[in-house]
Amino acid sequence: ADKLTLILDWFVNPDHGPIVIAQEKGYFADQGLDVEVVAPADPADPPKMVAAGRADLGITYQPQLHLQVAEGLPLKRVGTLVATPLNCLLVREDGPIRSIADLKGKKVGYSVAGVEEAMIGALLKRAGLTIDDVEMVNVNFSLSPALMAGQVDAVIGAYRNFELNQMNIEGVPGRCFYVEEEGLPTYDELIYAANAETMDKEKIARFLAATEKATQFIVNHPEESWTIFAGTSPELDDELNARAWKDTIARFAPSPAGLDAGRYARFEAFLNEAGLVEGIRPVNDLAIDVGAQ
Amino acid sequence: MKRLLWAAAATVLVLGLWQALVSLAGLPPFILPGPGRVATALWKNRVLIADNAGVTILEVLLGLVLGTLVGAATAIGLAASASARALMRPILVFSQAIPVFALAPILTLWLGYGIGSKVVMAVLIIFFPVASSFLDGLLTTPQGYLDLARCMGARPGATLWRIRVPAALPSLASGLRLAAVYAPIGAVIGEWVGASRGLGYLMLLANGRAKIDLMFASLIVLAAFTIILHALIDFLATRLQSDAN
Amino acid sequence: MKRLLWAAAATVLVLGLWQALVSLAGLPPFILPGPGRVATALWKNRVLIADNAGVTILEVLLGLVLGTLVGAATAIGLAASASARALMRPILVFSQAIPVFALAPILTLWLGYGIGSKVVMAVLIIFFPVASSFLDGLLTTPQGYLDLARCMGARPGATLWRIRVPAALPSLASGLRLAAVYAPIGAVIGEWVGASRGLGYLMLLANGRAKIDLMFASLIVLAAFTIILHALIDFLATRLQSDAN
Amino acid sequence: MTAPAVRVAGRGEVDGAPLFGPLDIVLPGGQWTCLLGPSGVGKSTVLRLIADLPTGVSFLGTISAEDGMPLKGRVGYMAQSDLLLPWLDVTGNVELGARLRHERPDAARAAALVERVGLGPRARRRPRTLSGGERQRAALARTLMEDRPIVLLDEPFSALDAGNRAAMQETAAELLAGRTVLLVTHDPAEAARLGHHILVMTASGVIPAEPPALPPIRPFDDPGTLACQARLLTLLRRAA
Amino acid sequence: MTAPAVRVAGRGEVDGAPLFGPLDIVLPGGQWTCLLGPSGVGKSTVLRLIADLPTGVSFLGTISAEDGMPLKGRVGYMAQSDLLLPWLDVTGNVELGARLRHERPDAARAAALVERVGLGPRARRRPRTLSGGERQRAALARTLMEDRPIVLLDEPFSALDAGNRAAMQETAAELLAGRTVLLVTHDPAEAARLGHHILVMTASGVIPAEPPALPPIRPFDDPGTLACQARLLTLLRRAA
Ligand SMILES: Nc1ncnc2c1ncn2[C@@H]1O[C@H](COP(=O)(O)OP(=O)(O)OP(=O)(O)O)[C@@H](O)[C@H]1O
Ligand SMILES: Nc1ncnc2c1ncn2[C@@H]1O[C@H](COP(=O)(O)OP(=O)(O)OP(=O)(O)O)[C@@H](O)[C@H]1O
Ligand SMILES: [Mg+2]
Ligand SMILES: [Mg+2]
Repeated sequence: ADKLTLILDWFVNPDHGPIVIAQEKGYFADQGLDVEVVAPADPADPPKMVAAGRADLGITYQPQLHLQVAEGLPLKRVGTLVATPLNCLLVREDGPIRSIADLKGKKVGYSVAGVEEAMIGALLKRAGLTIDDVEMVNVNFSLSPALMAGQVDAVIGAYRNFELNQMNIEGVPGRCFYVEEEGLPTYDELIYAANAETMDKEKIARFLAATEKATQFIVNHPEESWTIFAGTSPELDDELNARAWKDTIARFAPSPAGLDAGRYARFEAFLNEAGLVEGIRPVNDLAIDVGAQ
Repeated sequence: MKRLLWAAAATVLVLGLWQALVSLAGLPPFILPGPGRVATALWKNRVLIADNAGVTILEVLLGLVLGTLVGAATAIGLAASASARALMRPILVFSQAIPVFALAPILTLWLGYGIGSKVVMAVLIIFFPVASSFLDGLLTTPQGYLDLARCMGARPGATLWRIRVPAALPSLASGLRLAAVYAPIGAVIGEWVGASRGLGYLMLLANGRAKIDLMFASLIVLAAFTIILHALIDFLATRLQSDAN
Repeated sequence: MKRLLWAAAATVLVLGLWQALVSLAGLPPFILPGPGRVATALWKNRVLIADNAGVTILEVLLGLVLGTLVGAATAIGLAASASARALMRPILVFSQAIPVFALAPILTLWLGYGIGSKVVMAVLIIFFPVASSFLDGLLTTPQGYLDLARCMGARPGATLWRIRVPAALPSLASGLRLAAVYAPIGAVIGEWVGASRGLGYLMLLANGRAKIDLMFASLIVLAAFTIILHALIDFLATRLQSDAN
Repeated sequence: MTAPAVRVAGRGEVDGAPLFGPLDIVLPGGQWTCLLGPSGVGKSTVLRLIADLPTGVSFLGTISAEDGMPLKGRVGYMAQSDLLLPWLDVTGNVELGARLRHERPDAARAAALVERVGLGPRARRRPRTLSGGERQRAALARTLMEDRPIVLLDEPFSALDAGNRAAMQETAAELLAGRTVLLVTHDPAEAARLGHHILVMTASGVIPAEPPALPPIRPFDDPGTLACQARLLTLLRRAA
Repeated sequence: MTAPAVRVAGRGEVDGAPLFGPLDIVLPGGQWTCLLGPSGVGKSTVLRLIADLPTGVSFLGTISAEDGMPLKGRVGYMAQSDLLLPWLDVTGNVELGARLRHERPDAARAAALVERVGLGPRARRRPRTLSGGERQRAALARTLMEDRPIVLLDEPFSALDAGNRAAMQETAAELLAGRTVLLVTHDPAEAARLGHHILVMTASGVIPAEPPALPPIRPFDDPGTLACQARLLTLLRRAA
């Protein structure tokens, strides 16, 4: 079998469902692949390792991909794992924030990833505010604790399938403002990136085919797939993950290899306007469909 | 003068090694940019870096002063009582064994995301070397001095303040030398845990934006500051030591 | 025996303070769970924690051995040459001033995500206290011993190995005491930077999964290990010191 | 100030094993008693017991002033190492006792004593800038400043060179005249020169030795002093 | 082994200021020369210059053996502090020189010398478990093991009590007989007892003093020795 190394964006969690299921159900083996899955602690690492040739594939985020390519990392998106944003602006259900406009003069927590100021700026703009109307606070490790403890009034960068459930379980229910509904161009939350110069398209195509099959299995058999996922490791089997699993199923890209070029063009333009990337790169430099000739 | 020359030589050596590492190991710039790139980033972002460095420097200096005060006070308290010592020694070691990041949410809950939590983080990190070196010094007062004080009918407080403390200043000085190296690390960890300004924050941001050259530029500024701080403290510590000898 | 009693008293005190903090300050469990909750989490996850603790302990012990060897070797190298010293001292301080997280991508690039990069991280952290204390010791060999060696027509290497090194062992011991406290932190930071096993990994994972009680359970295990390690090294270091006196 | 006689009677044990005694020593009031003996026999221990300083030895017996008053607060102490605090100047060291007792030091008396031991021009110097003889003179001034009727000297001159030692012996004899002094020394010549009474301490007990006929302080080339010195050396060689 | 005479001629400066000399000292071959003088006058410096050890003093002049051969490798050295390595036992310390030269130590000779200084039963003990006199005897055995024709002694007995000191003087005199020995000391009695030649060093120069009539080692109660001691003390008081 051909060896393929994949670096996740973070620790294994329900977002990685198709990969875990493909591994467990033997779909990778069916494609003649021996996939090694590595979990890093810093989400900024996987693209660097892929760009440096240390891994065949890395999971990253579409917004970050634009920044990385603009900074000269030899990377291209070759597949999609989660095809909608997961990011949301999270507030307390019982809090005073009923609409984005209520954020005026409030504290917004975030975990540094590079693009949150641009995102919050876009959301505020539609509500008639600017970034200067809120106080941005980096809370790094503790998005939901900071919100639950009342240190901040809202957090950006929380995941709708994860932090929302977590707050419910802790008894401090939250509410999500979905970023794509509030003025942000929609994007792929989790994507597979490969080295632009050295990638083996044929091998990657086989990998994506296996995850596509796994995605279909998950959609068709939500309960059974959860049992398989939870069985891989005891620390995965808890209530939070069970809820997150349910909420994530609809968001897995049903066609991981498929590329929506417009999405990438629009987001590139958005970032350029926000001043985060200089110039505009053609979609072809950012993302490809490995099946296309 | 001579020290400056050697320091310059050391700088050149480090830069040379760095360039060699980049060129020979073929490290790509997004893993480790060469000195040239970093210098360019440093110059281009000088205002941004200076702003953030100012914040960090303030945190470090406050942390150093407070940490020294708290550490010295603890040492003096422990020197006064053998039972307190027996009880607190394991707790001191324990306090070092807890990675500060675990305490960060608690600290930020109480102190907020301002300068307070970073200063406390720096204090937590330097407290241990200062307290334990100073305590070592306080516990090894030459017996002759203590005999003398006893014959003279000294009050206990007077023996502590006029004899044991001054005699332990050289030990305090060696604790301070360590503290000078660790205090900036404490402040930067504090910034990683939650801050919107400072060199540590700037590093995180640059890393998130894939601007590795800016990250290393901030890093170099932090390292330079640490070295200067160490040299200053070393100078003070040496005076403290020669004063008590 | 008495030390054990005091340590037990210290443990009770820490647990009491902890519970008081939780109850009186009204800290919610997702910020700081009480000792009871943590004990439950510890028991429920005992297999998981033991597995991961094993990995971390291995990293720490390897790091400690290698860091001591590298640190001691550096100190001996620097002791042999005054120019090397003048050149390397600022570089040593510099090496401490660089937050290890910046080096993490380079280390993982070279060493991968296995145990190697964590051991190197622990080595990087304990290298400095070991090297600098040992060097201090090597540079303060009593002049009389050196006079003696010179009169006896000693080869330079023999003076170093048979006189300066043994005379500096007590200083090495005090460096080791510090290293024992910092080595576990080094390994944990190494794990934060990229690992799939170990207590540091488990803490991050637990934190990310909002299992704060599991995080604190891992933390307690790490702290307990650090304290035991410190006690062991202290025992060895005391023997080293009494041997050279 | 009347200087009382001091009596030490009893025995010393280290970890249950006998170290010295039983012995019964009297230091006659207002006079110098010199105590000689092999190293480790317990001379410093006896001296520290009188001064109520910690020793590793358990003493079974009594230590008392013959006037029936407690010894506490009436004993001065001076050791081989000068024990000057390096961070204080000469005057600061001389005034140390008062400061340690939270009293206001008598600056005029301190200045006079510093002058008296010949350190007037050095009053503001730190100990490390003084010679060994000067340091020991500063320590003597500090001891005099305390003005105690009983003064215990533990080899105070042994770190000095022969010339300085002879000079210091004379200064000390003069300034401490009329006090009850116990001088522990290794130097038979010193004992022969300074002692109204001379005691040789051995593992089996304390033997009084005949002092020279002249009263102290005796010239070092006096034949009686030299003869006494030779006698003491013979005693000591036998004890070693 | 023939022990050559050694000559030191020149002057010493510290930071450009004269410290001693010009002086011209000859240590006659195969005999003991004792050097006395006030503290800080430069006695140890002269001794260290002969041994080619670092000093803070710049010496302008010549130091040579009268047989015209280089001094290097022919000089042994023993100091006030015994300089025994605490991590080696007595035998280890005695064999240290050979090991430092990467030679195989002559174990039989070492054992014989340890026996000779009376430490046979203590051969395997660490220095910290020995008394001061025993430690100094171990240091003497180590010096003898080196077997150098010229031996420099810097106050080797000054830390010992009077009884032990007298005993060590005799042991050393006996074992070092026939070598060229320079003994720096503060004790006029020691110089009067041991020196074939006695020199008093002062800031203005080196004055030879008349040794007693008897050959060394002299009894300490010999009137000639005692008279010489008193003479030396007078000289020293004048120099101090
Ligand atoms: N803290 C202690 N623990 C055990 N033994 C002790 C302690 N202090 C002193 N001793 C022992 O008591 C004995 C007497 O010691 P002391 O200092 O009185 O002797 P000394 O006659 O003054 O000797 P020296 O002339 O060398 O000063 C020594 O054998 C010493 O080892
Ligand atoms: N490294 C140095 N730098 C400057 N001055 C020095 C140095 N070493 C020695 N001296 C000075 O040289 C002088 C002679 O010192 P030396 O040790 O030879 O005296 P000494 O006669 O042996 O005295 P003692 O009897 O106290 O041993 C002293 O005044 C001392 O201060
Ligand atoms: Mg004594
Ligand atoms: Mg000398």
